[in-house]
Amino acid sequence: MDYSQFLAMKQEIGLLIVFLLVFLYDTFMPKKALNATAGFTCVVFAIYTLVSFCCLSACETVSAFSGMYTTGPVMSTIKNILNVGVLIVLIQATQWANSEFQIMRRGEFYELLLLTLFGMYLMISARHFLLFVIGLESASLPLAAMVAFDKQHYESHEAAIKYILTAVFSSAVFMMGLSFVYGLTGSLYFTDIYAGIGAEHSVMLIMALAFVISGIGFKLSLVPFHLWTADVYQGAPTSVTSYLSVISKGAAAFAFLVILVQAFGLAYSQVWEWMLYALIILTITVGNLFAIRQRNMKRFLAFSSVSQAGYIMLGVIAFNTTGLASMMYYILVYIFSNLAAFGVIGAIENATGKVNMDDYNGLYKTNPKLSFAMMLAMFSLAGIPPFAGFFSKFFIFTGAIQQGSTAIYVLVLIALINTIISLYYYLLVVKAMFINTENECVIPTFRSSCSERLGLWITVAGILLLGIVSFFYNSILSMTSSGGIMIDL
Amino acid sequence: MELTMLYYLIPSLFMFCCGVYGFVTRKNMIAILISLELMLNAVDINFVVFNRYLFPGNMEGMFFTLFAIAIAAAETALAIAIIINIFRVASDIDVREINKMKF
Amino acid sequence: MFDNILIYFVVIPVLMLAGVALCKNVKQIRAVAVVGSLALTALSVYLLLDYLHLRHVGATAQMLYTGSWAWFTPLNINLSVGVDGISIAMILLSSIILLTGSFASWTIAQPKEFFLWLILLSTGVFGFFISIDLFTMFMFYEVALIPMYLLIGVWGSGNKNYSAMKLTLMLMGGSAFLMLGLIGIYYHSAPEGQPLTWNLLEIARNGAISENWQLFLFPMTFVGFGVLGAMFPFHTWSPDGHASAPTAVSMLHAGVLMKLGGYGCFRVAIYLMPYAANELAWIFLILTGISVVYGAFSACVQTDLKYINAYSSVSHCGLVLFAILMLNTTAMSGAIMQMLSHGLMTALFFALIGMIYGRTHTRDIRQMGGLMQIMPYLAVCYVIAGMASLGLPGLSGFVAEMTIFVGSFQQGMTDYLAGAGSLRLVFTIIACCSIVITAVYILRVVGKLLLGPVYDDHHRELTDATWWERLSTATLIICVAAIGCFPNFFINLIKFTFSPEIFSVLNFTQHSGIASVLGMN
Amino acid sequence: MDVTLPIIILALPLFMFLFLGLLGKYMSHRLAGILGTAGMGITLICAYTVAFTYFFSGNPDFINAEGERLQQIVFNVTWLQFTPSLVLRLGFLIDPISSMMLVVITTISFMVHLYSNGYMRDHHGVWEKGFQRFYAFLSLFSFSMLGLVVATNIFQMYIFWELVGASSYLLIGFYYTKPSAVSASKKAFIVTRFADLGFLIGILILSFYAGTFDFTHLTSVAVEGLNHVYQVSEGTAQNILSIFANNPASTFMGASVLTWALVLIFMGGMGKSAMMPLHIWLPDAMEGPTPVSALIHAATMVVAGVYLVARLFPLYLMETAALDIIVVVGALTAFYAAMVACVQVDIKRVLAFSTISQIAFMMVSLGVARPEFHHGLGYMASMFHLFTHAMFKALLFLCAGALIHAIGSNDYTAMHGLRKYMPITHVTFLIGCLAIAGIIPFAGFFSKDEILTACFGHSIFWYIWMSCVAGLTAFYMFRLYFLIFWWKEHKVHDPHHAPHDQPWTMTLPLVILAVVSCFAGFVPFGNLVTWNGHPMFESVSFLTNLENLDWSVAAISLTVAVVAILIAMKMYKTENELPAKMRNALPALWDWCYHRFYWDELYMFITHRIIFGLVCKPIAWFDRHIIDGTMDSFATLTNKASWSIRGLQSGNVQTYVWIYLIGVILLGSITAICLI
Repeated sequence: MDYSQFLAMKQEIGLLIVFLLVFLYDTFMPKKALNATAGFTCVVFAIYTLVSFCCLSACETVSAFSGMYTTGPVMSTIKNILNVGVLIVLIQATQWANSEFQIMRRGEFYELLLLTLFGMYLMISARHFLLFVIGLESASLPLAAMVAFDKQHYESHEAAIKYILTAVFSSAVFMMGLSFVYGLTGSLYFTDIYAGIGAEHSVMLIMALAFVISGIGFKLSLVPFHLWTADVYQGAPTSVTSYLSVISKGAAAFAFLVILVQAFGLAYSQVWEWMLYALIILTITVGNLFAIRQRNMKRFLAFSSVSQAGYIMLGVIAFNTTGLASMMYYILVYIFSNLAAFGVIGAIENATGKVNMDDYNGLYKTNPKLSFAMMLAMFSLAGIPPFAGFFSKFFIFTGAIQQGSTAIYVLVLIALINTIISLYYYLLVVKAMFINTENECVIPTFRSSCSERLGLWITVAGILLLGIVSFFYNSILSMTSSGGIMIDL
Repeated sequence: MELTMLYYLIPSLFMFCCGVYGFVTRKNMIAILISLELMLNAVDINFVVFNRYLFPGNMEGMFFTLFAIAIAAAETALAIAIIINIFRVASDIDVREINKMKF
Repeated sequence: MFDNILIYFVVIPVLMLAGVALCKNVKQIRAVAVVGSLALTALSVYLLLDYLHLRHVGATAQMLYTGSWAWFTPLNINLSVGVDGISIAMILLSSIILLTGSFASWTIAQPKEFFLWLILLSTGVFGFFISIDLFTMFMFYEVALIPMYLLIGVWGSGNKNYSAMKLTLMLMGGSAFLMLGLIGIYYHSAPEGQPLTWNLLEIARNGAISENWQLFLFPMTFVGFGVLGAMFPFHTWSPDGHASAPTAVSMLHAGVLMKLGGYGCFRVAIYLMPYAANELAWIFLILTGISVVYGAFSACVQTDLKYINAYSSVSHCGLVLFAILMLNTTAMSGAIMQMLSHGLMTALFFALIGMIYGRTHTRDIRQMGGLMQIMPYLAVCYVIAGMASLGLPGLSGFVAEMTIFVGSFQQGMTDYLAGAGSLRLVFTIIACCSIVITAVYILRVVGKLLLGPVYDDHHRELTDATWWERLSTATLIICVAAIGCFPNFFINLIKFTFSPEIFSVLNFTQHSGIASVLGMN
Repeated sequence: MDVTLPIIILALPLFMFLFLGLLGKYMSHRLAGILGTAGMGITLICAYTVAFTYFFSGNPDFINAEGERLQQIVFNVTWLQFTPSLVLRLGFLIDPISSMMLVVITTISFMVHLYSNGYMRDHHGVWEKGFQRFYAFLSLFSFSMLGLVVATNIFQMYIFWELVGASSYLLIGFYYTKPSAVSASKKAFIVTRFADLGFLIGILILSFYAGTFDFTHLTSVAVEGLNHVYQVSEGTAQNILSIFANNPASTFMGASVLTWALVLIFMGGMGKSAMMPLHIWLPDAMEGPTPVSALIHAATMVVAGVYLVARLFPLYLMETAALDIIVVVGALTAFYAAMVACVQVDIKRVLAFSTISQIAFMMVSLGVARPEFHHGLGYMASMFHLFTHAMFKALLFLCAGALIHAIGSNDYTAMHGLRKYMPITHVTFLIGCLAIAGIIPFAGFFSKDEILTACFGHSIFWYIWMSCVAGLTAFYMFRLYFLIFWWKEHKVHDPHHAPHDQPWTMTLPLVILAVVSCFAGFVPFGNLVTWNGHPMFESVSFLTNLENLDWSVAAISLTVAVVAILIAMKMYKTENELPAKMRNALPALWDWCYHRFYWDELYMFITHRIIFGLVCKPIAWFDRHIIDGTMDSFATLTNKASWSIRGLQSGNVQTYVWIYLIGVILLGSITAICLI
């Protein structure tokens, strides 16, 4: 066997190095140096992100291990996008990780986080279901541990157990589906499956496909596989929640697209389009309907992220390069918007321990900057120009409609009408902060830690610039349309 | 008499269904974990059987099974750990009591 | 890029935003707002004169000052700008109302945030009027919509939360349809094989939207813009919204923002989809025709000053869309005149109402009376505004309405004689009736509010207008009178666009749509 | 003709309006009054010059070789271009009637300006509040009215038509603190607005078919066509009428389009000239200051309707159906108004109803005018009566103003026997009464006599009808006269404040107008104003009108008038029981007349009960509850849905898994079913 093939996995290796550095630092450094773990991780990871970003231009499509693993411009781009997100999460988590409860375990937090990221890399690059499953599991199991991180909070444990049980269940269902796919096609290579499944629709294969989709839909928290989301988001530590809500979603969405395109490509496109129509409509609508009532900010954002996942799936169903690019762009923008929101929530939670929307009443009077950042995040999530969210939404709709069928027009119309509902509940937050004043215990004016402020500044800058500055979208789109995974469309 | 694939698939499917049934009916979380194990093992059987009967040429199914077993073990370990935590906090492992966060 | 004058209509507001953000005290904020809006006004006046000069020396392009800068190249999205007489008229209107609006909100609470949002809103408005690229148009359109929520929610009065949310959601609902329509247009903007485009002019030149697609996309866009144009039955945001909004916001919203609706219907829906416009005109004719009289009748029994004006806006803006749907040069230019006239007039109304409310702290006409003796200046201005609104010659309302009626009647008779049904004729006459109803509710208000004995003796101590209030109202009155006295100037300004080769919908002589559907022969 | 004078005529009043309106409150009352009067005086001089040049200069622009008077457009600027053909111009047209109107308007307006200097201040010389505003409005009205009469096209006329409506609104509501004045002004504006709606639609129809607004075009086509019709042959009429005839829609609901257009336009005239049933605003309009009543609601604005019909007279001749309608409306109104005038107590109301009745006379006489009878005598008579009536009715109103100013009340019951105290007013008022009663040689006699002659020539029935009305006129005017100046001695509480004649500013106009009323009848109108410009008489002398009288008609009308006056004298000269007796004899009739046949109550019912109660309120309710309710219901439904599905998120892992499983199976199976 040719070990040089490992060299193809540049980013994975880079990530492993970061992981090892953090691990060694955490293990062998003297006690007092441990206070710097968080900073150390951030710095190292920032360096890694920068490097991998610079390598992006030099990156060309290579596949290793007889095609089990493939990386290319598009894959490295999405990985870089995830890196940026993770970096922001790390920065925002610093304050929380340094709080006295976590002081002993913060090293583990970073190590687990990096491991899950590694798993997501594998999910993205996998072209063989074995590798994919490994990636999937190593992306989800450590998360359970991270969700359970707040030992002193009961909610944390409840969230963890709900997460692990449903996760294992869904992976069982997923692998069941896989076993049938294997039985029908005789291979676990995407390309072989693509070749193996005939044009005719067999019930068994359709069921198998449904099982597989459910497995990934679970990670994307598509309705009806989303039920864990709200509880887990609410129970988990805010940093973990933000990580869950953006990074794993992004990775899963991309992997989903890869599987659908490469394994169940054209021959079965009709089948999974049917399923996706149903799933998307359900996801957007139910997510919105649940979000309307929520008072707990984290739970609220959980449901909003459910409906956002629906919008992300529009990029998948578009089934073309514009759709792919729009999806990646959407993920990027979504990372920034959502992390801005979670950054504010985390800052307030760390300072005052309040997470309810009613506690935010009159926030603008006391903490104008924070509420301003929160408002930008909300507007961006709601898709209000000139913030990035507007562009991502517009482009993902454009990409979807490019597919051109009448059904897609109906779908997009439903999605658009749902944006009104979503606008409603995003405005509720703005209303609480800017308009509502009746609040006996207003959140006092406080100065959030510099790490939190740094994170917020980054995200706000992203929200303001990602849309107006057309460079990001243009480069993504040019990259996707010039090769990448869509070649065989 | 000669054993066809069906003789293995039907039990594995049965196991899977038992697992699902156990998951949704048992109160005790340990029991639920066992049901999950049943489901995963059903998957393993499927892979092995398909590999053995349909595609004896390569070993993909077998390898997948090996990895799946490992993953299952990891999951169980993690789940047990969390359950113990819960037991510490709530001194109870009835899954139906674990519903403080809802709606 | 910055050699194009139009860009500065977006640049100046952005600079104003930065300026206000940096301001320390209210004086500086006022200064920034006034200086900025003065600059915008001056710029638009210069634009107007220069445009007329260019036309005079023989510029024949449909849009002048066109410029296009690549933005999202892979999707053919450019930042394309360009104006014709109509856009210039609208820009002029917007700048004047922004100026007077900033005077009208001289003593607003939390001035910094207020002006930030107000200027953001006007940025959207100006951007919308200068852009000829559907994407940027839509973007600026939504930029203009959303600050409304906070402006009403924070600075509003009465049932403000409900109104603000309702207004925002209804308008966003409209823009949801609009977005679908625009994307649909984009994908049919060019014949097979040629690159797609968002550019209005190119789309119109290609004329590649098939008839069936037009029939699907026209309602989307027309309703989308029509919601903002307060088209029946999507007008209900307007009464509540205007009633709760602070003065300057009502001014800008009724004065300018509602014009975005009419302008969009005219510039996008009708201009790009002539076939569908011709086929489906009858549906929207009925709706808008209804809203003309409906709004007027509803206004007759309201007791809240702002509700009265909101409903009269429904009636007048309904007339705008109504005239646009006549698909005939005269009526369409009348519609543009009506937009201008209504913009200034209703801004004046809301300014005055705000000033009166600021003194009496009630808007219920049953709680007031004889204000003419107490605050003569405001009262006289109110009478003038009322006269403009009921179409007194010499003020703007008259010319606009008369142009519309003459044009509509011509079109109606042409249809009728061509055997294309009498729908247009009937609804023209119905619309004419609105001038009587308007007189009724205007005089009712004037009589109850300004004339007669003083109702509440506490009002006797109230003061008349301050200098900034006088400035803002006087400016508006002068503009109203200017339009009313020299209408032909404005008609000449806008008439260039209405040539059949530019506006292909004018080529349709047989309005078969109505006949075939209603069978009125 | 050079444009300076016409421009001054229009511009000066407008300037005075702006000047006094904007700067009025910074100047003293007296100065404002003087300025306003002076401005009007200059306008008067200009107008006279223009009129006299037109009539008597013999300039070939104005009168051609065979003595036919021509229309001339002094200037005509494009104001608003609707379509290439339909252009709205503002211009200055002089022809017989417009010149005549210039004279009338400026004369009366000047008199009123002068008069108001005295009237608008109380006995102690304290000026009315808003005196400057009053003069500003007067100037505005004069401007609008002048613009109306010199209009070169029907749309210009409509513009100034609206403007006079507005200025009349402002002037009626001059005492804006009086609720009655406010509601009166509102009523006047809305009623006339409603009439103008008809006018507007009429204009639209006319302009659509004729392709122009211009009077010169419209009428000249018609005039020459009619000359053909009535003198040459029937055949050529067709091609003239054909502009209205050559299309499928030329008839609509049985009447020709032209009829519709003309009747609708006449509706506008009905509104302004207070023809039944649109007359209800005029009596209430007396809430305004008396000089305003004299200027607007007696002499000038209310005859705008007559002027409009006269202006379009050739077109009306093409559709005599419209003319017949005018006759009926006019005759009914005349009789109705005369009846009502007989029992009113408020002297201004009596005069108002007599105005309605007299305008109806003019309308009738226009309606009965036909070229084949005395070259359209009726047209000339109507214009003649317009002229004379303006003079003596203004006189009467100004007298009434003097009386009211002296007594401080509108009721004759507060007056009685004032002849000794106010001799000048007494004499002038008497002259006015004689004039309107049609006693030779006062102005009214000639004009009314021409009208009756015209009626006689048209149909005997209308002749008798109108003669009765003339008798009634004489009766109620002298009833008023006797009740004010005789009946019984005036009770004076203290001799220091005995009623007396008013200052010269008020008496001078009375005297002037009285003199005019005495001699206006001798103006040879037949040579100045005819429907097609052809003079009626060859030779003109001071006695032309006397020579050309139709003595049979004149004798009858004179006797009728005299008899009526005698009856009035019998009844009202000295205090007696006769009026009370008669009133008790016919109580129902008296009630109906006194309550003006309950027209106002009817209108109140229609507007308040029907329009407000059954249209506006339901619509407003519908909007709030149905339309808005639907919009809100979307929101509430969404909310309900959100609450109803909350159970899905039960918090129990096992249900989560159930839903998951069901989801997967449904997803797969439904897809499978759909696709296979």
